[in-house]
Amino acid sequence: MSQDVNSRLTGDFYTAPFGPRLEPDGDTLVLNMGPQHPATHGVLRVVVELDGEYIRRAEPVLGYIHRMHEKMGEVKTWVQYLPNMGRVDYLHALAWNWAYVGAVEKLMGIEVPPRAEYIRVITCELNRINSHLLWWGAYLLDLGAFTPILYAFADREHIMDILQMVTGSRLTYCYYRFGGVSGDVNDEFIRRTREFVADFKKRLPMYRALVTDNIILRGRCEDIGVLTPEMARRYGATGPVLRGSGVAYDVRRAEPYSIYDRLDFDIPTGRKGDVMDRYEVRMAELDQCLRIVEQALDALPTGAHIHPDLPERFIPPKGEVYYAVEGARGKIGVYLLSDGGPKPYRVKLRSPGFSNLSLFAELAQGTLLADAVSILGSLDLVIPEIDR
Amino acid sequence: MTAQLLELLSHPLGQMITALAAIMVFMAVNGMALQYAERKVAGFIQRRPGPYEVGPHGLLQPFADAGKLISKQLVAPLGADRLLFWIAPLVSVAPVVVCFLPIPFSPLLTGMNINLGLLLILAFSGLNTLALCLAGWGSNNKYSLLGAARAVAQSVAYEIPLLLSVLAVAFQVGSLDLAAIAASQTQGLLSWNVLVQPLAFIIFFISGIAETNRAPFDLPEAESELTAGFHTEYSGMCFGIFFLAEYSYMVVVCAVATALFLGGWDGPVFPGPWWFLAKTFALIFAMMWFRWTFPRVRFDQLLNICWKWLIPLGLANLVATAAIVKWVQ
Amino acid sequence: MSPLVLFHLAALLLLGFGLYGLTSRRSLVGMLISVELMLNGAGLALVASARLTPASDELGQLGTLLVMGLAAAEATLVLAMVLVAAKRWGTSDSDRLSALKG
Amino acid sequence: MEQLAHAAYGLYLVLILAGAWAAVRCRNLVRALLGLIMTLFGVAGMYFLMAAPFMALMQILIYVGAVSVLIFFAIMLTRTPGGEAGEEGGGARPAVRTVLALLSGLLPAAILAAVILTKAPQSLPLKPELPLGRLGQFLTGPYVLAFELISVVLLAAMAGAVVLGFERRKSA
Amino acid sequence: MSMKRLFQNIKGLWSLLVGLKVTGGELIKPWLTVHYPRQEVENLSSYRGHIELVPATDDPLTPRCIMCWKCVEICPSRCISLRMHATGEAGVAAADDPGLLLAPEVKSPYSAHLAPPPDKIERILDSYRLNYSLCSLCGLCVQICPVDAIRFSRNAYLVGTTRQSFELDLLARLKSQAASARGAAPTQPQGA
Repeated sequence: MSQDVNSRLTGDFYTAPFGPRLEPDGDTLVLNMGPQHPATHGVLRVVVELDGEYIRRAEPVLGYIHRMHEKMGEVKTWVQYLPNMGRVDYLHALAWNWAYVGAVEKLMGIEVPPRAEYIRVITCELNRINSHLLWWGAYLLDLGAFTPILYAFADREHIMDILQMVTGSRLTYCYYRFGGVSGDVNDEFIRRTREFVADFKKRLPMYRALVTDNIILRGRCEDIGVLTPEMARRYGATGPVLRGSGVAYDVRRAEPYSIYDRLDFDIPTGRKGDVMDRYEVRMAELDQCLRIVEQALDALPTGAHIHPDLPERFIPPKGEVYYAVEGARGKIGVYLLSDGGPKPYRVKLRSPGFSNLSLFAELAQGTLLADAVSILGSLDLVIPEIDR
Repeated sequence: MTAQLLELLSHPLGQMITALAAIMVFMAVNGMALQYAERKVAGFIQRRPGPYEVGPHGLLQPFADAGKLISKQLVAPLGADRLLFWIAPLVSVAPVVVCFLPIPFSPLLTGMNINLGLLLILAFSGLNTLALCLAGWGSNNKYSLLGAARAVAQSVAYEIPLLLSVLAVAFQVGSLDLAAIAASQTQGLLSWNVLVQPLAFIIFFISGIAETNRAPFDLPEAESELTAGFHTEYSGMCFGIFFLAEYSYMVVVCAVATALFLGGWDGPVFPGPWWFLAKTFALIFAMMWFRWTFPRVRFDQLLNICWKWLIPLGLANLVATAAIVKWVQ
Repeated sequence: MSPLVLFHLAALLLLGFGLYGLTSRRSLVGMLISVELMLNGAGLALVASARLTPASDELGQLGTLLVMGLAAAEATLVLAMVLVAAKRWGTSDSDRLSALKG
Repeated sequence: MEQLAHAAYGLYLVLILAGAWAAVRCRNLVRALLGLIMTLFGVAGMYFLMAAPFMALMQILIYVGAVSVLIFFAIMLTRTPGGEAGEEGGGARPAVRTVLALLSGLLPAAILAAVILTKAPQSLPLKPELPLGRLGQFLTGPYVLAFELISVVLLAAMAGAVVLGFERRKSA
Repeated sequence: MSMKRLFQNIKGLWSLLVGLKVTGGELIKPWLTVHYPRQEVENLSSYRGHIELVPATDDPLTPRCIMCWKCVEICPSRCISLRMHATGEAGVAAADDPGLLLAPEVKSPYSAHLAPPPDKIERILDSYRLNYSLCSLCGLCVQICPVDAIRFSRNAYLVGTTRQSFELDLLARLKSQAASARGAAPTQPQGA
């Protein structure tokens, strides 16, 4: 059987790294997890070499939903590229919106009205809660708990309703515009957001009782996939994955953009860097998101939601720009190169998931298959964002 | 004519054949009912209605599913060992029928009066492991093979605490006859073994969940790791048979727990069989409740629970029971 | 034929098949299977003799029980040995394991 | 009733024969194991026929539930890299080998069969079913030493298997 | 040490019971889901479906569109297509020069470089089609429209079995909407 597999795999570019060591010594089993597999949330393929249930090597294989977002940026005008941003990471679409819009604003020197900044913060943080909730549910689904994801969806529904009121969509938002946001928020939005914040604060203890304190979950998370800060740095991990290892790096604090320097929030960090720490960091971030939303709602100024006199056509001057924001998965960076034409000359998107996934090969080595699933889940991967 | 028929039926062999036929009907009905119940429980726990569209409150959904499963094409994967592949579902479902035989629904309503009923159930339920092995091996699929390996390790390990807890009760009553054990607990609630042997009950129930591969011990079919484990490659009614066998084993485990620990048919007002069924299904409901609440344990944790907790506790319980029984004598 | 003879003949059949398998099989696991066949034959003969002759019933059944226990122990050990052999020499073929090497 | 018993005997004999045939002849070891299991069931049936249900159930519990699963594990874990999984290695069996094997199986069986057929003792009518308690008393009474020995052997076998298994992991 | 472990394990078992209590509590609460054929969701007022044309204030049958082509130009997925013709003498004269047909009132990239037409040309919208299967619902067309002639529909229950069923003729939709509005409430002027 193993030889058969071997001959079938030799033609495959991606198994080449397994190369000579793929030679079976009777004990190992090369297993394809994905591209269609319940644990990979999308079309990620992981080639694993198993010794019994232990993983000798794991190799993530990308590219199954590569949609050439970067190349698309070069054939669309600056404005037309906006809707692409909601599709790169469909779970935290507004952060990507923000990263691109912010980059163009920086390049063209467009000033954003304060009201728009606050609206952006509120909606972006709500979207972050949304993303973390989905991660929470999906991660528990990976661990075999079926029910939490539906509780998470019940809460997500409220956020989606709120965001739908201002953006009109429920998942792939295209809400931010150069110089502001596309629509103003009304009192109804503010009222419902406040309501949600109050409700969600009451829901969080239930989450803790049902899942976080559960001994089975703790057994599946504690001391698994320990990521040292040194290793996280080496791979360029960001976001909760990095913070779980105890490095308090958050773009919102390290390179404050928008009005984040005026807001008071903590950056939760872990200590050991295991799966449980990454889990706890995300759960703690839910609290912080609520804090930020509350503060921003209190301080929401009046005024225009978009810069009043914007040019008819957006043609930035020659030059290059890099703008980074903190997404739910980590640092989202957009690099733009303008040649002064109607379209970007080059678009480079730095997705946090890509760096976080690259950790997996090293983290999964020597773990049990079940732990690898847990580790993969704890990295909070959104495959379209990795492939772009 | 009727007299002859009655005579034929009262003959042990005739009784057994009648019982087997009745059991098969019961299993089929039961499989459908439990599948519906499981979805409804899952739905209600997750605050949704569950099946709702086919028939009033989705009551006909099991029939729709059965129709779908029956009408689907049976596919054997390329390179599979056809014989083993097709025989595995049969091996998994056939022993369950036998397992139902000695279950005493009431003092009289039992398929076969055998004084080794408990042993019979234990012996034949062990065959399920074999079926999983054959399915995993015959499928020519790595997930199936891993699932089968897990299934074997799991059921072999959990058979020990199961036996230990059962033995404790058998020691106490001094019989391996399920009817006799149930009959010994008919003096009201206080005589139920769940109060006399609470530890044995807990061990039995946990091991029973593990033996039937139910969550949180559903590792052989852990879908996030092994897609569907040993039945990854099965389609149509072959999958349906595995499914049926799984639910039937659930009923067997819960029925045995009822007879051993919950006083069997003991209960006021209603006739015994209803009480027996009610207790059995209450236990099944608990199993479903567990499934929709807990995450799955990891494989080494599963074995740790068995070897570090259940077996020592079961042994201690058994020794204590033996000592007390001896002392009382 | 008396029932005793019938049962004994069945036991002999098992013995014959077992011996045949033991000599014709090349893999260790196949040989183990054949040994189990023979053990079963022995058990069958024991119980038949105990049940159908004046011999002690208890003794015959106990003997068979002990054989079963031994069979389980033997299977465990053989499994471990086969594993070690397969690991060390990459085969469980008895012909290729015949050489004496340390 | 007598005929029914004979029919049952015939059925079990067929099971044993077919199973044993598969067990020694099938090249695929898993199928051979399946044959063994058939045989085990046939033997269990014969125990039932002899009114020894305890033996029959123990046969199923120990042999089918434990030993055959162990053998299955052995097959699964000794897949040789070259050959097809679970198959006996090597080419066609040499005819000489088959003949020799046949001889080695047939000869003792035939001699013993002759002995049985000619010198069989009188078959008594079936004794009443042995109560389980008697077995237990025997096991803890006169044969306690054998009982303890078996447990020691089992323990030793388990320990040995574990030691061997550990060595395997170290070398891996 | 071992006592502490034991205590931890007991606490762990307790956590399982707490989990059961949570799900058990949810079990007896009413459903949260909305049963589609019998119930419908209530938040459709903020739903933004495909775009539709806004009628002129005085005539519900004519669109407000001035045919400036801005929406066509900005659409990232090019899902809007527009056809028009001009009437009147000047219009016929201008038929050869498509630039003249564009609305002069607003500066469009197509008309920016052109001199305003000598005479007011009456432009008539022949068709306004949306290929909804390409649309990414970004809302750029609605935002850029200088006369607010496009808006989002609330058409959440759009389904179709063919590709053609998503190639929407918005002009026809406007007319049918006007007709149904007149049929339903003749006195009511065509509203939202």
